[in-house]
Formats: sequence, structure tokens, C-alpha cells
Amino acid sequence: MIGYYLTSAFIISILLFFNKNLKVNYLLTILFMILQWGFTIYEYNHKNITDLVYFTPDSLAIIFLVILSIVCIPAFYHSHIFCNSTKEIPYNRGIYFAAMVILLTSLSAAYLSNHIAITWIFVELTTLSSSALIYHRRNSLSLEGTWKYIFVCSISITLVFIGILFLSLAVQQSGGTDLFYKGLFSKAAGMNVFWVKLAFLFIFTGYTSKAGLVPMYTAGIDAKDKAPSPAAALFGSVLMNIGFIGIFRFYEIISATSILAWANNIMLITGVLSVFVATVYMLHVKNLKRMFAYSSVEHMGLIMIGLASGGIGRYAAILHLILHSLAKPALFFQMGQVSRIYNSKMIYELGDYFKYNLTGALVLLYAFFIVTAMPPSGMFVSEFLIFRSLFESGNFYVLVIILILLTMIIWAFGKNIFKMLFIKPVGFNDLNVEKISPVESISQFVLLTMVIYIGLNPPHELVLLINSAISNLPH
Amino acid sequence: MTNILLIIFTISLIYLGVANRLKSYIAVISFQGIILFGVAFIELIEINWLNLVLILLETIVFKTIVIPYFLNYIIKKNKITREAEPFLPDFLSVVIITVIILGSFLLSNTINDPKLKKIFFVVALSALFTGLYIIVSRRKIITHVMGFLVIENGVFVLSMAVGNEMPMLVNIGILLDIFASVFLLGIFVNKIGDVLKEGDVEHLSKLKD
Amino acid sequence: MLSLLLIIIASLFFTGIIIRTKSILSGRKGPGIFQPLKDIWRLFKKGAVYSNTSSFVFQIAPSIYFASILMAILMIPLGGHQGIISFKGDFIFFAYVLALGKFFMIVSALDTGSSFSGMGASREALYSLLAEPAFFILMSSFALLTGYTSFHEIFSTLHFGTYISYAIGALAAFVLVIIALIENSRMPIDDPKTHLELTMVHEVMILDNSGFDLGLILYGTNLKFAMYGGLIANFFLTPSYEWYFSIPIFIGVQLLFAVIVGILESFMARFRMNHNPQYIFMLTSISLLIFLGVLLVLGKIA
Amino acid sequence: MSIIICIIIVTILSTLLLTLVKESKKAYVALFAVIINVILSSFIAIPALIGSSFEQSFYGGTVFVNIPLRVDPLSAWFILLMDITVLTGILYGSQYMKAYKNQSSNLTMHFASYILNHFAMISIYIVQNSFALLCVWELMAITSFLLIIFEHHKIDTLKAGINYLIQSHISIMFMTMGFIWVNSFTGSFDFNAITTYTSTVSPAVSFLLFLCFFVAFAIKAGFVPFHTWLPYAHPTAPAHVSGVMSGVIIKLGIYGILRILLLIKGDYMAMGYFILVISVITGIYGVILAIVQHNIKKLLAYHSIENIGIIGIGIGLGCIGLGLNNFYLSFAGFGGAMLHTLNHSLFKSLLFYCAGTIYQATHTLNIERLGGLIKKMPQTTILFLIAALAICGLPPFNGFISEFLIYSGLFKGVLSGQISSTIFFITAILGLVIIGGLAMLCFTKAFGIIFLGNERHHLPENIKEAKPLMLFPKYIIVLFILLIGVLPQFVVFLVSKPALLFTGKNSILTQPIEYIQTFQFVGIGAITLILLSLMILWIKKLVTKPAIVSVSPTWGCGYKTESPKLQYTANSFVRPFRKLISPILQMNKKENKIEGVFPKQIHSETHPYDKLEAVLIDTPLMYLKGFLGKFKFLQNGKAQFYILYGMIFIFLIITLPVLVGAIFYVIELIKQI
Repeated sequence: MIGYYLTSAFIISILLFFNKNLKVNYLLTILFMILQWGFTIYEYNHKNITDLVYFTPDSLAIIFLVILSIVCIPAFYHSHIFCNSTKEIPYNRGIYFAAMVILLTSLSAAYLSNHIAITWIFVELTTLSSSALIYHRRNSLSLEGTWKYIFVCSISITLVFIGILFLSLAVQQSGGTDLFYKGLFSKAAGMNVFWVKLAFLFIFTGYTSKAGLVPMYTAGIDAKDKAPSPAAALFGSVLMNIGFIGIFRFYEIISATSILAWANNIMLITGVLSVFVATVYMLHVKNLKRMFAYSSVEHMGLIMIGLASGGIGRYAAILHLILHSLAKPALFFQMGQVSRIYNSKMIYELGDYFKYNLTGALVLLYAFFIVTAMPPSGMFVSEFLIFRSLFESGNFYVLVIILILLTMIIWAFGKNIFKMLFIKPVGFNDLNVEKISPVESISQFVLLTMVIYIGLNPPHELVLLINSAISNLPH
Repeated sequence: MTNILLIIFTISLIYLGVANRLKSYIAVISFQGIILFGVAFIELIEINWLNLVLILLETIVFKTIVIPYFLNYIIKKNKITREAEPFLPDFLSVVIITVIILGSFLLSNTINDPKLKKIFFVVALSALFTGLYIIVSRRKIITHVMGFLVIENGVFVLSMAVGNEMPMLVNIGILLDIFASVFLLGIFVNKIGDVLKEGDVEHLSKLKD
Repeated sequence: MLSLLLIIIASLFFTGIIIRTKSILSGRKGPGIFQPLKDIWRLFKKGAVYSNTSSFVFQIAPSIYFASILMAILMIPLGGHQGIISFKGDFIFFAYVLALGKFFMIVSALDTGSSFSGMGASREALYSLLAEPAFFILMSSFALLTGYTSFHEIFSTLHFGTYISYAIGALAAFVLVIIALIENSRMPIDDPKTHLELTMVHEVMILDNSGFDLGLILYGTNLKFAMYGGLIANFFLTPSYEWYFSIPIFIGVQLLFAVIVGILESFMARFRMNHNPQYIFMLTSISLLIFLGVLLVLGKIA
Repeated sequence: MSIIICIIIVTILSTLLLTLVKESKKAYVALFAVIINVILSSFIAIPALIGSSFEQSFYGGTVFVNIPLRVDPLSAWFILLMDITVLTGILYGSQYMKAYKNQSSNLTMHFASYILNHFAMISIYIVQNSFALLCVWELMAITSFLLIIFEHHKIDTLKAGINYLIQSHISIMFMTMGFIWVNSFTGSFDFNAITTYTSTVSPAVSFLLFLCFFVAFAIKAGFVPFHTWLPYAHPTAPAHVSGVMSGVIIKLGIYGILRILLLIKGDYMAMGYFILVISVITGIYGVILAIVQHNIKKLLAYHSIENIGIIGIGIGLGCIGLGLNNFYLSFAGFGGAMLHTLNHSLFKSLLFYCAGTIYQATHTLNIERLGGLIKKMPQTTILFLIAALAICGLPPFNGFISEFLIYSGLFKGVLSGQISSTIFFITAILGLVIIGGLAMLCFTKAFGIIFLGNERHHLPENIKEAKPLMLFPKYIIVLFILLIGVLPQFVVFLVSKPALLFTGKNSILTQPIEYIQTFQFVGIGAITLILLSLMILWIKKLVTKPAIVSVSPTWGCGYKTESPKLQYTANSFVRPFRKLISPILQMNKKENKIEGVFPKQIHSETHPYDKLEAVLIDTPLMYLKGFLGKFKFLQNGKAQFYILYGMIFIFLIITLPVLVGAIFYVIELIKQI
């Protein structure tokens, strides 16, 4: 099935690239969505059945696949709105959609991959396809963003490769021959600790650029800022998940070795630093979209902390990731409406949104409460559990620091959001304000409500999936 | 033989520190390609021929000829000034690169692994960190690409260390190398030169908070 | 009931005695003992002048002030006889009722829109709030000493035994005298005889009152004096005394109190205005000393 | 259960309905919804207060597990007192908001928040599952935030709102910590888990847990030093919201503390001392700052802090009573605290409503600009006067009743117990007295300057008395204030039900007969006082009938005092006091110098600022921000640095253990020498 999926997706993207007709463009994207959903449903029903040697839909992959399929629908919808509103020439539109299809396809493949190198290849593919999206606007700033994104991601992907090389050294010594996750996991206990450590360090550092964690989070911020909002929504959710998957799959292997505690410490440090950096910049940032990007860094930091502190925290980390990937796109989609109204993303120039776009303002308000994890936001549930795991693992100081930082973040976030909602903008001419139909906000409401629903009343299936996803980790 | 080649490779790294003309950098990269070809040929002679051909093609055609040519083309097309313009004096660069090599050496000495070909490890790490050092310490964007290429060479050496049993990995590494370099350079050639007449890093630092 | 009667009787000649003492001490003949009362009586019959700035608050305030004093007097016991209203914690009610009267007086001073009345009101408010803690701590010391929390019960079980307790009694009497002086705006705090608005406290507050209202206020002062006198007298009364003992003691204490006030007023100068707060707050410290003394007596601290 | 479902349905339906109706009708929809919810919740609360507690639970999914809903007398008491104020609030608010007719969507949001806020508060009192509590608590916080920022085009309003939201969040964080603590040891979200957990641990641990919860609720209630949000939030909200906030929303904190005390097992003495000390500080500090305020709503806000202090003294007293096993103390303490909660909600909401009326008539809240309103708004004046007397705790009004209960408990406490508790109690008495005196200073100032004298500044011409519909809710409150004042025994009987929940823990006595008897006398005293006043006024009328009454200007020391500028001002009224306590105040002055032989007109301003806020919030925040600001170089736009971070990260992770090892080795070496 995956073979058919990859080929048809590839064909669709090529068609999208060459197509000049708007209607056909719509048709093709709808076709891709059908393909994506069909594929997702198929894989859901064929859980743990290896396909084409390198692809196994395990629980984690299925969770992320479903999220991707959910998020891609509004993403395409808003992409069309975006392209129509900016009156794209067919050539650019073609590149945009083709790149997006490739991005989604490679993400799906990377989720499903059961081989460390295959994951790595598809991750590299996502870098390339997303850079086409970042460069969509074709001005010097987007060029700069693209350049940095490619540059930093290439270096980090090289780091991952070096990590894989070290890992292979370790594998050779424990008598393994392949780099399938399963094989690595079973051989993990016998590996040379030194090489595994080095491998983990390099792979972890490499994937942080995708996952949006300290130390390599930097380029992702620029990417989310410069990409069109629907694309940024993907970057802020499903693309970050691939970084997480890369780390998590290797973390599973580590968990079978004696260096688990060491790895946990690194992840804890990274998590705290990420939240810290997010705090620094959320207090400081002047661009609303970048603020949302930093907010993602914060959430990924929390997820790492949850994963590192063990116990219930692992469940919470996955849950948090799921909720984050649903909530963050809503914010970015909304950002698209904002920039259509104001032609700007600078907080200084935004304001009185409540007056110009009531529905959108409500989305922002709603999203603010959801994303900052105020109860009854679903993310509060996961944060609660993460805090609990921190508490139970005895990291009181970390807990206190995190709580202080989170409070600062809410303050910064709230300050900017409310300024934008209610205070008059500076030098804004409101004569020709674009009227935005409330219909465009429906998807955001749906996504955000899903966050509450999943958080407060997670479907039984989901709980089972999450539990089986973390079943390899020691209890 | 490999040892000698690798030592020459390391010396070329030190030379990168003192070189202050872009031309010299290109020459060094091209030269490294040749050395890598030699190493690969000796080391990987036993693996199947298809892989071997691929590797050789990659080192000779790609690393030694195409990319240096490409770099030259860019420099000419965009009228980039010929100096590398480092932030730090050359003397310090040499010292730092020497320290990097020494450090790698010390690090590899702490490893207790009979299977490891230590020389590969040392050279690979040195190339990796030297590449990073060049990226960090040079002002021009094109030198970033060169630094990246040096890192790639280091990765190649490292993959050689495990390549005997892992042919697939080496191939993937090559794939990555080709893809990323081409892509990076492609963008570089087409766009940055058009937008910014001067390929200075300072011009690419507007996106910040 | 008896205490109410006695206090009213005492109030009739209290100010007279003070004035008389002062005049004797300064070598004058002075007015008769009932002269102040006559003045008040004349005021009662007079018409009034109201400021055109003032409102009904100004008109009802003196009456409420007077009512509050009467209410407070209703709670004063006499030896074994309890006041008309007596319950656990009645001294709290006592203090708060007096505060109610004061509230209205302050507010009525502000009602005139004068530039002076407000000043008097401000000072009066400050001084009375500073004096309040002393009274409460005094009462709680006695509550602690006797184990009860109403005027009647406290005074009917209060008896002094050891030397410390005499010291306590003396101090307590002292504190009450000073509180009475402050509450009635007498000498070391306020000079009722001054004629410069800037230096007055109570007088300037009632500057615009006239006629019946002024009479009420003035007579209220007399009543208050007698009330505090009655309170002090209660220290020296025990329930075992028959009425023919207790009434003379009561009258004697009132007399003595009035004379002491007169002597104080003759020989002391008014404090500088900005020294008053310290002085008043000193009372709180003294009453805390009393409290410590009580703790000593009870053996709670060795 | 059915009633609760009804409440939920009413809430949702009315919120939806709000979006559909015209602007002028929105207020009535909200009014209608609140009335129904009040009736429904009273249906649960009244039986519970009388004796038949309500208990149900429903399954809330895998996260909440089981959500028990319990209404015991404590909840019932708070529900009822909240209902009164929320009802008068919407009655008043529906008239107050007529001034904002043209802001359609804003009104919808406002009234929807009001309904939801009421619903959230009912839920907080009912729900006994910690996770569910966090959810409804946050709902309450968010909706009250939305209520506060009604006039959101003003930047100060928004700032105050955000400040509130953040501090509210900190409060939730502390609560979360506490619940996590309990949850991780017991695995249960039910409140009863707190009891089971704390009965197994040492008193020190349960004290820490208590502290955690106390801080959480103290932020909500406004205990010093957690009060800093309060003086910003209250003044900026519309008047009825301020009334409700000050009257009932901050009381959620009190409820929380009481609930936790009811649940937690531990060293009650320590907790009591702690609460007592912090409350005395709160009360005194609150009123001190209230006195120096010139903004009437801000003054009232600081007064809320003071009253929280009084309530806290009651709670502390009750707690020590529990520790001493003294039934009377804990009854007087908890009963007094709860009674004062009710009383405060009454007079404080009345004061805020009056302030709102003043604001709508004069468009200013600055006391210094007002004056002479008594002639134009006589009814409002009387209402304000009654509320002011009540808040000062003067008989015959309700404030006295609760303070009396607390006082009598404190005096009882002085009598019974060890030396340490005696000293604490005497301190509390001292504090309470000082608070009472200062409150009087404050309200004589407020009342005198706002309503009496002449207007100190040019006010609009058309100041009129508020419309009867706007006065109606205020009269309802006055009725309650008077009733409680003159018939205290009934209220004390009512409050005895929830208070006995606490004392029932370790006391065999079940009826507070003695107190009720005392309060009969207090009631008699109050009535006597009223009668005496009336009698004297009557006598005065009789006596002065034949006398001539004339009207003339105020005595001006020989000068004519026609100019209202010569009047005493609020600032000068409190100046002697301000000088006394100047070390604990921070007055920001803006003064121009007088220059030249013929100086021009100059202008000076003073702004009182909360010194504790400066020390505890502003300074650390400044340092924290400064510290965070040092890391701004990270995202500096240079790709080389981005690479460098990764290198440094790897390098540090590799070398740090080596370095640390080396350091330890050196230390070992030194040790060997």
C-alpha cells in the first residue's frame, strides 16, 4: 500500500507542479486528501504489518498519521484561501502545492519508517520540500529564512548521520547487522555504551532542529515566520512531530541500555532550556507569528521534560504532542487572517482585532486559553500529568522553575494577544479592511474544541494507542 | 597507504586555516576529493562493484571536479571579492585547528574499542570540527558552503570507518551529500547573488528578535 | 439604672468643678459650679444658624453623637449592679457606639465645607483612633485577670491582691484618665480655651454648630466625662459594698477625677501638635505593660 | 442532579440567546438567566444549610474519573451569600450598562461572561473533585477577566485585566501543585483524598501542603502580600462587576481556605498562628493604603483587602480554637469569618454600586474632584453613608455583628489557653482595633469629601439622582444590612450550621446557645441605639420649633470662604496620618518648582504606590526580566551562531562530566593534603 501511496502522491505533486488550471488544482488537492485519508485508514486497519520492508505502522506512527491527515484538510483549505487572496500566478501556486504534497507525503513515510536511515532520508526530504514553501514569497527576507533553514537543517541532518554512523559501530559490536528499530532495540543491551552515548548525543542534537528544541531550534523560528501561514501551521505541528519521532524512536532503544538516566538528564536539560529560551523571546518578540513559533518551542520543551521524567510523564508527553499539533495550526491559520487584514505581523501595527474580525478575535481568545494550557484546555491535562511526573521523579526545582517560566510565558502571550485584540493599532488605515467570512474560522474552532475534547475525555482507542506507543519504555 | 593519505588530508585542513583566498579554499576542497577517492579505493575495494563505482564517481566527479567548478562559477558570476575575510587572524585559526586535531586525537585515545580504526575517527572528527570552525569564523556566505563541504568530507571519512560492513549507509551518505550540496548551492547561485550583490553574512542577518 | 442616674447627676457639675479648680489654682474667683450648665441650657433655647453649604448630615449629627453617648452610659455598671444593657463583650459595643458618634461628628465637620473644620476633624479622627487600642488592651487585661468579658462581670470580680496588681490598678486608672482627656479633647492634647483655629482640635470641628446642636455637643462632653469617671469609680467598687458605701465612693471618685483634670489643665501646656500622636500611642504601650503585669499576676509568665 | 443539569442548561441556553437578541434586551436575558440560576441554586443550598446535605456524583470520563458533587452547609452558606450579590449585581448592572448601548458584541461578551461566571462560582462551591475544581475555577477566572476588561479600549484596563489573569494563573498553579501532591500519593482527585493523605503524614508535611493551598487561595482572596492584582482589577471593572468581584469573587479564596481547613488534618495551632499573623498584616496594610488613595474605587479595593484581613483573623482564631480544642473559639472564629464574608459582600457591593452611580453622573472617580453630591443625589448619599458605617463596623449595622463575634472570640481566647496563644490573640485584638479606627478615618474621608461640602472641581451640570431601578438593588442590600444589624441572633443561628462543621470535628457541644443569647442583647442594644437617636431628634424638633433658624455662609475665620478651593481636601484630611506612617508608604510625587519673582501657575500631583508591590513584585520582576534579557543574543540572525549552539551543546555534554570529574579529583587531592 505504501508503495502505491508514495507513487500516487508523487504523481499528484508532479501534476500539481505542471498544472496551470485553478479547478484542476482544487481537484488534485482533494484527490490527495482522499488518498491521504484512504492511506491512513488502511494503515490503521493494518497495524504493525510491515510493508515494503521499511515501513511499519506501529501505534506511534498511526497516531501521528491520523493527526497529519486531520491537519492537512484545513491546511489545504487555508492554502487555497491564501493563494486566492494573494492572486498567485499559476506557476507559484503549482510549486506551493506540489511542495506541500511532497512535504506531507514524506512526513507520512517518515512516521511509518521502521529503519533509522529511512527515517533520516525522509526527514531530509521534508527539509527540502519545506524550503520551497518558505521561499514562496520570493523576497529577500524569505530568501534569508530559507537559506538559514536549509543550512541549519543540513548541518543537523549531517549530525544525525554521524550519530547513525556511531550507532552502527555500536551495533557491529553487539552482533547486529541492520539498523531496523526493532533489531536495534533487541540488541540494545549488548551495545558499547560509549558509542551509544555518542550516537544519542549526535542524533538528538540533529533532530532538535526539526523538533524545535534547544540547541538547534533557531532556524525553525525563521521558517515558521517566513512561510505562508498554512504552511507555517504544518511546520508548527506535524513537522515538529517528525523531530520528536526521530528522538523518541532512538530513546526507546536507549531505554533498553544502561545510559537511560544519562539520556533522561540530557532531555531534561534540553527541555528546561527550551522553555527558558521560549520565555526569553516571548517576552521580547515583536512579531506575532514568531511568538507563536516560540510558543511551539516551549511546548516541545515541556514534552521533552515529560518524556525525561518518566512514569505518567511519557503518556503525558505524547498526549501533549497530539494536542499541541492540533492547537498550534489553529493559531497559524488565524495568523493568515490577521496578516490579510493588517498586511503586517508586527504587534505594534496590529490592534482592535475584535472590531475588524469578531470571529477571528474569538478564535484568538479561545486559542490563547487553550495554548497556554489553562483548564479546561486539554493541554492542561497533559501539563498537569507532566508536572505530576516531575513531582514524582523528585525534580522539585525543575518544577518550580518551569512553573515560573510558564507564568512569564502566559504573561507575554496574553499581553500581546490582548493588545492585538483590543488596543487601537498605530498608523493603521481602516478604510479598506478586508471583510473575512466567519466560515473561514470554523476549522480553527473545530481544532481547538478537539483539543479540549481529547484532553478531558480521551477516546479509549487513543489511550490504548498512546499506551502501546510507550509500551517499550521501562515502567 | 591510507594512513598517509589521511595525514595529508589533515594537513589540508590546517592549510584551510591559513588560506585567505577563496581560490585556495576551492583548491583544498578539490584536493580533498582526490584524497578521499584514494582512501575509498583502497578501503572499499572488496565491496560490490556497483557501490564502488558510485563512491568513486562521487569523490572524483563530484567532489573533485563539479563542485569546485561550480564554486568558481558562483564567485565569478556574483563578483564576490576574492578574500575569505575571517573574523579572527590566521595565526589564531591555525592554532585553533591544531587544537581541534589534538583534541580529536585525545578523545579517540580514550576510546577502548579494538574494532575502531582510530585514524579514521581522528581525521573525521577533525574535519567535522574544522568545517564548523570555518563556518563560524568566516564572513562570506560562500565560505559557509565550503565549511559544509569540509564537514561532508569528514562524514565521508567516518563512514569509511564503518563502511566495510555498512555499504548502504555509505551510499546514503553520498546521496545526502549530493542532494544537500546541490540544493544549497542551487539556491545560492540563483537567488542570493541576485538579491544581495555582496555575499556577506551581515546581509543575511535581518531575521532576528 | 442606678449608674445611669448617678452619671447624669455627676455630669451636671463635672465641668463646673474643673473650671472651678482651674480658677482657684490660678488665683481667680471664677464662675459658679453650675455656670457651664447654665450656658448649655441657654443654648438649648436658642435658635440656630446653619451654613448654606451644610446638609441634613450636619443637622442630625449632634443628636446621634449625643445618643451614642447615652447608649454607652447605659452599659456602665455600678459595683454589683449591672448596667441597663449588659452582655458578654459589652465593652466592645461601648467602644463602637462611641465611635459611631465620633463618625458623625467628623462627617458633620466636613459638611460645612470650611477650611478649618476639616482640619479639626482630621486630627480628632487620628487621635481617637490612636487612643482606641489602649482601651481595648486595658479591657482585655482585665478580662484576662478576671476571666470574664463584660463590664459588669469584670468589675464585680475585680479585686486587687498583690503589689503588682496595685500597680496595675494605678496604671489602669491613669490610662483611663488620659483616654477620657483625649476623648473629651482636654489639655495635654487639646486646649479648649484656645482661640486660634489653626491650633484647635475639637473646638474647630464644632465651629459652625450653634443653638440646640451646640448645647447637645457641650452637654455630651460633660456626660462623657462623667461616664469615664464612672468607669474609673468602678475600679474601687466591689459587689460586697452596700449602696450607702458605693454611692459616696462613686461621687468621691468623680470629684477627684474632675479636680485632677482641673489641676492637669492648670499646670500643663498643650503639646505640640505633631507630638500628640506619639503621646497618645504611648498609652497603648502602657496598657500593654498592664497586660504583661496581668500575665505576671496570673503566673503565666514567671 | 436534575437541578444541576437545569442550571447547566439555563446557562448554555441563555448564553446562546444573548447572541441573538437586540442590544437593549441583552441585559434582561442575563437578568433572567441569573434569577433562574439563583432560584435553582437556592433550591440546593437552602435545604443543605438547614440540614439535609446534598450529595451526588457522576462519572466524568477517564480524566476526571468520578466527580462528586456535595453541598454541605459551608457550600450552602457561600452559595446563598453569592446569590444575593450576583443578583443585586445584575439588577444594578442591567441599568448601569445602558450607558454602553452601542457596543453590541462587547455587551454580549460581557453578559455571557456574567452568566458563565455565576455558573462557575456555583460549580466551585459544589464540585469536590480537584481536577474539576481547577476547570471551573479557571472558567471563573477567565470570565471574570472578561468582565474586568469590558472597557478594553483603555490600556490601563487591559493591563489590570492581564495582571489579574496572570496572578489568577499563579494561584491556579499553586492549587495544581497541591492537587498534584495529593494525587501522586493517593491517586485520587476526590477532596476526601486530602483528608486521607494528611492523616497519614507528619504535621510538618501537612502544614506544607496547607501552605501550598493557602497561597493559592490567598492570591484569590487578596491576602497581603498576594494582593497586588486586586487594587488594579477592581477599579477598572464596571461598577457592578467590581461589586461582585469584591463581594463574592474574592470570597472564593476564603471558601477555599475554609474548605481546605475542613479537609486537612494537621497541626491546627501552627496553621492558625500563620493565618492570624498574615491576616493582621493584611488588614492593617490594606486599610493604610486605602486611606491614602484618591480614586474611590481603588480605595474600596484596598478596603476589600482590609476586610479580608478581618475575615482571616476570624479564620485564624477558629483554627487556633481547633488546635486548643476550644469549641467557643472555633465557633466564634469560623462563624465570625463567614458572617463577615456575608456582611462584606453586602456593604462592599453597595459601596461599589454607589461609586458606579457617582461615576456615571460625574465621569470621575477622583475623590478630590468631587464634593457636595449630597444635594444632588440625596438617596445615593444615604446609601453610601449606611454602607460606610457598616464597613467601619459601627452599630447598629451588620459590620459590627461579625466583628463583634470575632472580638468576643478573641477575648475568650485571651482568657483560655497558653501564653503563646494569648499573646497572639492580644496582637489580633490590637490589629482589629487599629483596623477599625483606620477604617473610620478612611470612610469619614471618603464620605465627607465625596458627598459633603461644595464641589471641589467643576462637575457636569446635569448631575441627577440615579433612576429608581438603579436604586432598587441598593435598597435591597440596605435592608439586609439593617436586618442583620438589628436581628443578629438569627443570622448567627444560620451561620452556626456551617461553623459547626468545623467544631464538630473535635467537640461534643453542638449548639452555640451562649453566643445566640449574647447576640440577642446586641440586637437589643442596636435597637435601643436607633430609638435613642430618634428620640433625641424628636426632642430637638420639639424644643427648637419656636426658635429661629437662619442660614449663612460657613465661618471662614473672618474671611469669606465662598471659594470651594478653600475647603479641606482628602489629601489634607489624611496628611497627619500619612506623615505618621510615611516609612511604609511610597508616594510618587510630581512637583514643579516655583521659579522667578512672578511664578506662573504650577501643578503638583501625588500618587500613592504600594510599597510591597514595588518590593515584592516589581523589583524581582525587573531583575528576572533583566536576567532573561541577557539571553536576547541567542536569536541574533546569524546562521553561524545557530550552528555554534549545537556544537557548544555537544561539546559541553561530552566535556562537562570530564571537567566535573577533574574538579572532584582536585578536591580529593586537596583533602588528602
